[in-house]
Amino acid sequence: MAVLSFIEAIHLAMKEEMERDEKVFILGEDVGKKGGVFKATQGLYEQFGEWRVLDTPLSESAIAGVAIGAAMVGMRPIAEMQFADFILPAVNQIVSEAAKIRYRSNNDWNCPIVIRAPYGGGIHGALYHSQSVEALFANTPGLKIVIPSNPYDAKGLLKASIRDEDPVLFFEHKKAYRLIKGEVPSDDYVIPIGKADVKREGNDLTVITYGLCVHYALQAADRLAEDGIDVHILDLRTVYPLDKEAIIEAASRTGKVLLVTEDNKEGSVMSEVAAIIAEYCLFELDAPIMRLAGPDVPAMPYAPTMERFFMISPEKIERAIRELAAF
Amino acid sequence: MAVLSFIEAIHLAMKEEMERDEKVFILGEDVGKKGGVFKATQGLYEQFGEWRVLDTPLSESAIAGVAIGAAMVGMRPIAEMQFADFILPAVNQIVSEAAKIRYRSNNDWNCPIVIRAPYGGGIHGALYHSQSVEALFANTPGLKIVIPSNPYDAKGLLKASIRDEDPVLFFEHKKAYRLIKGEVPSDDYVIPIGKADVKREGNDLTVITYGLCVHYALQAADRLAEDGIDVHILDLRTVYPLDKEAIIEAASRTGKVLLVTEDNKEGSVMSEVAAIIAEYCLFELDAPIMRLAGPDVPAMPYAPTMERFFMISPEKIERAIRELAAF
Amino acid sequence: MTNLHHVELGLTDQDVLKMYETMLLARRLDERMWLLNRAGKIPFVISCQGHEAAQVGAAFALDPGRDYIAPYYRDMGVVLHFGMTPRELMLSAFAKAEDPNSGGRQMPGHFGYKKKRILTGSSPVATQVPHAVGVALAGKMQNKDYVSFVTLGEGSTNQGDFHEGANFAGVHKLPVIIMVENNQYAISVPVDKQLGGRVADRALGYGMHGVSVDGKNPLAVYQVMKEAVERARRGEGPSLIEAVTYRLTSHSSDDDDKYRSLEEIAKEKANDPLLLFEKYLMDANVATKEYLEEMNDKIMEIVDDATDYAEKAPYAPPEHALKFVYWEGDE
Amino acid sequence: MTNLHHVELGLTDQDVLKMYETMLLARRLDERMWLLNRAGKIPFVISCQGHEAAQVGAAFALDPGRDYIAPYYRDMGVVLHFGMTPRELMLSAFAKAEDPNSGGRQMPGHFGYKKKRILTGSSPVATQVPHAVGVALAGKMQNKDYVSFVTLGEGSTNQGDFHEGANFAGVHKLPVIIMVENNQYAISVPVDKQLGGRVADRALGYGMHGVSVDGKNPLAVYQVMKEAVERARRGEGPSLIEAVTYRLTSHSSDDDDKYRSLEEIAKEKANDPLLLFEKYLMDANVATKEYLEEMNDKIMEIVDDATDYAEKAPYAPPEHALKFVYWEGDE
Ligand SMILES: Cc1ncc(C[n+]2csc(CCOP(=O)(O)OP(=O)(O)O)c2C)c(N)n1
Ligand SMILES: Cc1ncc(C[n+]2csc(CCOP(=O)(O)OP(=O)(O)O)c2C)c(N)n1
Ligand SMILES: [Mg+2]
Ligand SMILES: [Mg+2]
Repeated sequence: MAVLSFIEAIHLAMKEEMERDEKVFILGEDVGKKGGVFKATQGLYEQFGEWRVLDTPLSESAIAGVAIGAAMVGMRPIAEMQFADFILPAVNQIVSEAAKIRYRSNNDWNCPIVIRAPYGGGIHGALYHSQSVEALFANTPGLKIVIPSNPYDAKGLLKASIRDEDPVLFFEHKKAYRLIKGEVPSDDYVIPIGKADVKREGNDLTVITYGLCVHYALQAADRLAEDGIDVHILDLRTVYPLDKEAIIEAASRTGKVLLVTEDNKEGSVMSEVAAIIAEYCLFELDAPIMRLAGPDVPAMPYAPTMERFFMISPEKIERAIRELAAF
Repeated sequence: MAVLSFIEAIHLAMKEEMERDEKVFILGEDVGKKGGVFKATQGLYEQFGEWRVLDTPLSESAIAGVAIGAAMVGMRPIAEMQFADFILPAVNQIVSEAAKIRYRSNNDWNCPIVIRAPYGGGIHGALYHSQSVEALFANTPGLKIVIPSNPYDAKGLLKASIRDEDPVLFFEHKKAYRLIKGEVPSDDYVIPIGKADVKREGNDLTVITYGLCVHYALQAADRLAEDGIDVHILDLRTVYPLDKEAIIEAASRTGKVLLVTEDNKEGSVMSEVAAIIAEYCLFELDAPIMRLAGPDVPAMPYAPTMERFFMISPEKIERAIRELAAF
Repeated sequence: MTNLHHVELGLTDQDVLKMYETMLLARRLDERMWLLNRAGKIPFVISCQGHEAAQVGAAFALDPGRDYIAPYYRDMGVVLHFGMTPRELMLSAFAKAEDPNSGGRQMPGHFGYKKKRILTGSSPVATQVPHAVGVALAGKMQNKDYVSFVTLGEGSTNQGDFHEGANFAGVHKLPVIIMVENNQYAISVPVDKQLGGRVADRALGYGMHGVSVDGKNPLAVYQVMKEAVERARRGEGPSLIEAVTYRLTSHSSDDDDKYRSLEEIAKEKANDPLLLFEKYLMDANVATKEYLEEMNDKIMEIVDDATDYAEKAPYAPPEHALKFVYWEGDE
Repeated sequence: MTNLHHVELGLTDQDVLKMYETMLLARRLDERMWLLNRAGKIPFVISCQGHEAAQVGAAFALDPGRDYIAPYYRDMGVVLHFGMTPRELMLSAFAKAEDPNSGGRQMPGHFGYKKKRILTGSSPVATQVPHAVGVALAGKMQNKDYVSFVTLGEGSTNQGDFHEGANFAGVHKLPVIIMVENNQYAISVPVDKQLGGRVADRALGYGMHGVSVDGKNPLAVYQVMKEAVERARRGEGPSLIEAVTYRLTSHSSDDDDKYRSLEEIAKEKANDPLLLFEKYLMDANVATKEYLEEMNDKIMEIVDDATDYAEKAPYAPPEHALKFVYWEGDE
């Protein structure tokens, strides 16, 4: 089994799906000749030609809207937003259109699109190349939001997203692209959307998180294991709609829950996770539900001092776990 | 003291503010000659002239963006979005621009705009004239989101919003416009943004809600009082950023909490309210935190059967309270 | 009317009678909906009155068995030509379960019917423009020879989505035809407060063919549409057609229409496209007054039948609100 | 260069020397930033190289004490003319606390300086167009006679915000000048895959004045800008100026630039606007080679000073990240 980086896994999933099904095509800014600003689509233009790896005008709303139109008549578009921050001009197409097409037509039409976008910070991207935007969409029935944490999941979840009959937002942490490597089988596996995954079994305390923070939480857990603190880690993988059962099970297992997101704290995906726990397994808890998140400021600043202040790190997670464990 | 309808209170607040400060102006679709599709601005075009009550082209992103530009150089624009559903083309201007202008310029520039929009259902508005969109914005530091529940609050909060130094989204339940009447002083009072308000004191159970649902909760509480169930009602009034202290106090007071919103349940403002309670006063609770909300479907259908199925009503609140009280 | 003659356009007498019939059917259905609204039987109407010539003239140049359409809320004339039946339209007006557009979930005017190649539409204006472009892109990628037709109001051409969609089509020379039904108002705002320039002039900036046409004359609209369809099928790219007309009713049943003078409306009613076309048909000896009256009588029966049928049809049950958020398996 | 002469445009020898000086200063600062980036001292550069003539030519037609500007990320030439100092630009490149644009919060190129009438900018392209229109609207409402100037790249004119902002300005005849710096690429995508039509042709659809100009010649840009400014001040409404040039560096320090041929770049480097203008100044006997070399030496000292100053300046403390989300009281 090959060891691939996160972005190589993304690339492989697209390549395999395009080989499998000629209805699958990619569109976005600089995805063609340049192969994407992060090189996720490198080589695909050469392999599949310019119509299947289409460089679009600089218009996110059109990228989403054109993808929606093509999907309605049977194509399987994968739209790339260059940075998650730049999905915002396309919100109306995504929320008013893609998410509501099946429902509003009473199941007559559907809209199988995937919108991929690199999110997250810690790469000196400043305010507009560092944001987590999932919460903005995580109140939109009709959408699914997938955020993988490692190369294996990335490949399997992206394939599942491309084959899904409904619109999927697929966010990839840009710091994970080259940082995180892992074994990725070359066979055609898919990982079901909507299912969270236990990334580490433990009995003292539960961490629920997603994306790059899973990687950080695993690092923190390894260190804490040396001190006899046994951490259970649940990777949400799909942040909307949430996997309630898995959340309830993970929270109940240890009775102490730390929720971690790189997003701003108030109104994040973790608010819903906390609400689920408080609704379904409140009496299993031995401590208040703790959230570790970005501060409630607009976005991550550029200067390294302030960027570090904002970012989640293994150290911050470790500190929070120690505090909660001591409760 | 005059008894005014909700929309008359909104109208009065704008009129008084425009008389007080000539930097205040209104812009939006059909706000001028027509006086707005709900007549909120009726008569203002005649009183203040076409430049201060400006009919704009059908372009929400420009309405927001032009308002932002004018606000940066000292004006006090009130932008009307014809329906909250149609704020979505302006999300990029609101989230990327308005909300971040002070922060990104390190306090050099600021953006004192108000964006008003009628939200909510129960008026045969179908999918796109019924939505609650507050949750989409309620993860955006730099923004404030105000949703008043009665005419008195509407006037005082709208005046505070217009005088605020930062961008405020101001959502008005369109079913409340003519349904809800109340005494509104003719003097120049403001109600501080960011403060929740106890609308009914009670000792058995706490309902936390906002907007039209406050009205419904009060109706339910009156009926329940006859059966000896004494309900405490907290009106959030500002749904972002939330008034943590007031939430903690209201939840702790009775130990049983029902959160009510007309929005879809998953990822709503009530998720954050639940998370705050679970974080700060978990051990004061005697029952799981219950949420009553719209179902997780894209939006309210047009047919009366399905619309009623979606909408919150005093009866649904009453039933939920009885269930929680019996816990 | 101009001095266009249908035979010169390659249309038979039967063709223009069919055009007229569809226009009249649209008008009568629309009028009935207003009555039903005023009687408190349906909550909402948004009207095609004044637009029928543009709609039917344009639709006639398309092939309903092959082409896709992304109509906007006034396009009753377009969807009738594409095969939506009066009963189906009335089911939608009454929000009944059997409505093929949305099963009663959407307001009337929010068309959609997969079998008939009518894309599903929403309320936020202009979002359908990129969709139609996407349909055209899919056709081009798969070497299909269909045309994608999309309409919107002139006010709605000020939305970003119009611009982004039109430019995308222009860059890739896609077989899309955008028809703007310019009825002089966007609710209360007259066109000179909506657009800095003229609608048809926007085509240039997208590298597409642009033309303004008399939208009250179905033959004139048919002519420019036919040319646009031919260009599209030949791979010569998109077109922008501005069909100039006037809205004969208020914006919708919720609008008091106080922003226009009664004189202006009265003057425009004298140029009602239906009256003009009726006169044309008689002048051209295609039909007599009696023939058209008979046609009207038959249409009224159809309208009555559709109304009765829809009024008696059931609503979807309340819990149906929970269905079809996501895929629930193949049927 | 065309046969334009600065004296005929009402410019003195001092004026054109000042123009050249600002262009050269922008170039040298930009080059230094690349060196600092390659040396690992600053994380990011986005460049003005190739745009200096358009930027400085345009800015020269404005009044920095009166007019507002909403520049985009390449506009170092514009902001230098509006009074931003080399030290300030370097503070921004190093993300230091004293940076007046953002206190080190934003990437370089995200300009903003209230005292100097430079609106604060963001990364999502074209959002500044409606802002500039709003500034112009505020001026018109208050009977002020300033002009609002906004720039963006040609790819960015495909955003909805360009369209919506331009149309708003056209409808209300606002004193806005939109200059598009058309450098032939939006990152890797060449202009023929970006725009269906030509940039300047978009003006017509907004009812505004549109013109395409040689963006490598500051005098040509100055000329059309001056006319646009005069129209704006006379209340004759907005203008769209397309300044045609070429991007001499890669898109940014993160771009490998493999999508353009080396021949193409080499050819364009021969038409570097700085070289062309240098030649013009010498041909017109405004300056000798020695004079310009001396000027360059002085500029290099300024660049050195700015680099040293900024490198030594402190970062904002970590907790400063929490400040200024909302109003915190008057200072
Ligand atoms: C994005 C959006 N904003 C506002 C509205 C409300 N609205 C519905 S129709 C309309 C006017 C449309 O005018 P025009 O495009 O000229 O079409 P017409 O109704 O005149 O045919 C408006 C403002 C909407 N549907 N969508
Ligand atoms: C809304 C948005 N989408 C994508 C980007 C990423 N991006 C930054 S610059 C750029 C290309 C801009 O091209 P152009 O407008 O021609 O300006 P140039 O850089 O060539 O001067 C892109 C795609 C962005 N900043 N904003
Ligand atoms: Mg119109
Ligand atoms: Mg460019």
